Amino acid sequence: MSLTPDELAAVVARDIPPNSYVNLGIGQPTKVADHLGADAGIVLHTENGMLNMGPAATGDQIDPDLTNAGKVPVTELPGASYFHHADSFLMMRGGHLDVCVLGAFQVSAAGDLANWHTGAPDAIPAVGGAMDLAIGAKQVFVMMTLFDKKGRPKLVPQCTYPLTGLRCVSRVYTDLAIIDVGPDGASVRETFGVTLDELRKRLDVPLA
Amino acid sequence: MSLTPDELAAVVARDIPPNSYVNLGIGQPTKVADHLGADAGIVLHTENGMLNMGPAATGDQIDPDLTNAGKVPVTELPGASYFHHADSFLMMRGGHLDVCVLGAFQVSAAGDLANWHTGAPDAIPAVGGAMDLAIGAKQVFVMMTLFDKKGRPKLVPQCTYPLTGLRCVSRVYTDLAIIDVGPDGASVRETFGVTLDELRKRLDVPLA
Amino acid sequence: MIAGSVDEAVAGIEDGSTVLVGGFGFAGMPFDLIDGLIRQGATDLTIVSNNAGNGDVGLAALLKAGRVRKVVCSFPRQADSYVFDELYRSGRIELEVVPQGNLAERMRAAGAGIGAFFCPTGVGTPLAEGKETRTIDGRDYVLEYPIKGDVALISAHRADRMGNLVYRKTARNFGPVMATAATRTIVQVSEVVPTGDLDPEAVVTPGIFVDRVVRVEARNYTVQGAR
Amino acid sequence: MIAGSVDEAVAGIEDGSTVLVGGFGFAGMPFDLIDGLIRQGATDLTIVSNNAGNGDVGLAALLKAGRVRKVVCSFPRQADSYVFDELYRSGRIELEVVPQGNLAERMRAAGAGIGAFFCPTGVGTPLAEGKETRTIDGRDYVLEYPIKGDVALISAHRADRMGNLVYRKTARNFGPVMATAATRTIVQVSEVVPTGDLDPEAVVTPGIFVDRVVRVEARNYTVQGAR
Repeated sequence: MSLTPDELAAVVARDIPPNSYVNLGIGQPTKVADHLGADAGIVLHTENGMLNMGPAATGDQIDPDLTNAGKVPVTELPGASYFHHADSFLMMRGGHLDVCVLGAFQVSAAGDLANWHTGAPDAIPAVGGAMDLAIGAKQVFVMMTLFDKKGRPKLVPQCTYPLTGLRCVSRVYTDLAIIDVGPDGASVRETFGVTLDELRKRLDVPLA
Repeated sequence: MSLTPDELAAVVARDIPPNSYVNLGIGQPTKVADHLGADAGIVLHTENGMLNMGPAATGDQIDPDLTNAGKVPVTELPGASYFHHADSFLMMRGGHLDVCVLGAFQVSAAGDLANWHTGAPDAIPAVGGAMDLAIGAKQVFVMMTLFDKKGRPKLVPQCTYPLTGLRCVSRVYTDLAIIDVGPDGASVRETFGVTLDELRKRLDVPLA
Repeated sequence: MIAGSVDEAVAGIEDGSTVLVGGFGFAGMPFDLIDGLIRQGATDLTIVSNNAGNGDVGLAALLKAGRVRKVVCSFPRQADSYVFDELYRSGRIELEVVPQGNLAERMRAAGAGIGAFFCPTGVGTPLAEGKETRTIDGRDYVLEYPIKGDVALISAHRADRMGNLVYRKTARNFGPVMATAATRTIVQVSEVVPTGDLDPEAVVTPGIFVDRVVRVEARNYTVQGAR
Repeated sequence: MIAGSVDEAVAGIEDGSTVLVGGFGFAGMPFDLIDGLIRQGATDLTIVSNNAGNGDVGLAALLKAGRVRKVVCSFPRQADSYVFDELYRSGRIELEVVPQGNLAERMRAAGAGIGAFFCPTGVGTPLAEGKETRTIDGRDYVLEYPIKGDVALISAHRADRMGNLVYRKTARNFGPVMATAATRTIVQVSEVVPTGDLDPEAVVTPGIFVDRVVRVEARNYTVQGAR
């Protein structure tokens, strides 16, 4: 069976080593936090200036001065720290984070990422921290469905949407398979409810 | 009468506007602090990471974790702040200080500064913060004797010692005269126990 | 240093200024100073901020008042950025989209006297088009230039009378960087304390970067994400 | 994160490493870690530090033990830098003199992923000879490259068990910058407190930059300037 978004988040969480410093992108990657073991010592970074971010705030916990990068109110865990934007992006761009988990429109077999712009001519461009996150961790994981709503593959030989970063993704987690990408091309690690041969037929990318 | 070093320090202090942020270089410029009015609101910066540095520490005040750039123990005034070296030099190099007061071997009429190296072939080079200070304030004042021990002028058409900075000095305070320097050449503001004509005879630099 | 009112704090901002505006969404947004700027009347402004306004308040109100020629930001498009969206789609405002980290680092560079820097973000993307690139030690970089402000409007938590500042939680965001990058830095705070009351080890923005401080009443702004 | 001893903290430093060593004179100098490094035995080191040792302790002892191939610093020559002076004059050590601000900014660049930067310090001086220069907006700059460490040895005041650090007065100096610039950052502190005891607003070096922490006894080092 293919994975539900929650099951997929659990699989990503399973693969994050204990004591890692991790940034979870806006949207589906945020769900990964719900599956991280409390004892794993994983520290969440939010690029608006905080380490050891806690879960979403509820009720009286809501503090307008304490939000995540999606502007959702969050909480603070013991051992947290606050810092300004240049220091926060220094952490990313300087390669200090262990893992970033991002969403994507497309990922190429070489690890190129397209996740900030659909290329639609009337769209208002907005990049936020996407390009910094793309190059901002020792490992960049992408979480996405393997096919879009029209059934087109999102793992592609070459991205056709505008790029967010070149050769920056190390692994793609999808509802149907976990696939390593990079200089050696795409290599399937695990499949869910589908065979490798079926994947090969549906993707334009050679799969090892 | 020519000025004593203490009188010269008092003259420099007189010319620092109230509420300025000021860095006083190692050596003779340090004396300027003794002549700053307590009410003038002048804030001293030390490049090893502090604003609102107080006077030298004595007796029980001495704390090995609190020194100035000359590694002399100092004190902290109310409203002080501490910061790391990159932030401290950001203040200088970003032009946030109002005044730096430095010593010099030579200053050119155009405002070039030589104060870090005599050019002696056996000298061990050591620059410290000199080059950052030279370009690190809205106004750079130099304090020096106008002639060296051998009677040679230290205000020169061109520096012969290795440079610390190009066109960075705005004014030279000496025992015999206060002289503006810069793109328009040297211009005497005030003399002490010497006439302008006498200065013209002893210097190789045209004086306005 | 301590202004008696918001209007006094923002006095003298000139038409055509580049104004750095703190805040990430609503957290750290200097609402009172922006309202003061609207009353003050300066126009033809270039605004540098992470976003381009939400709802009808803060930056959105300044945009709506027609004072802004250009916005430099990382993320203009949001669920409630309808004021910006309409100005942009009708061609009445210019937009420069800058990756968030570049926005922060370019302002830091302005504050630090750096002339330009080779940056890893954006290499090979449309936002690097036409920019100088260089390979250094096997990695590709794009050359980015400083963003300097004539004025910064920021919000902090507490100030002392010398302008030393501390912030609160993630409302810190761009404030400390913008304070270094502007010719004149104007700060709204919830509290002004006597000089000496802030811990010198915990000052985030030293007063050297601050020109005017004004105390404002705490405002119960809506948390965007909670809607 | 928390090492049981200095020897455990410095274990594994390899011959030929570039080691960033905190401190400005004696303030912030990680004496215990340096002594540990001498015992540990790594040699052929490049040391990056503001000075090149004073008297017979700290960096001077490491130099005297013959472990250092090259020193990168801003100010090697001091009244009591006789160990360095003799090594240098007898040609047994290399020296790269770097303006103090460049030393800090080049390490920050390493920490921040910046490939190189155009810097105003040193233009037209012997320390810029042979370096690329460029005029940007009418001002001249020199291109400077990052200084990255394999290891940083620094001293802080307090750490929590996650490696968050606070410093004390001007002993902060290069510590926070070096912590960002090294692959492995090793810190000696006077006190380890439970996680949650440091004010999140006042943490200077977040634990993400710290690899090992060891508590050491306070040492009554001589204040240089007081001699």
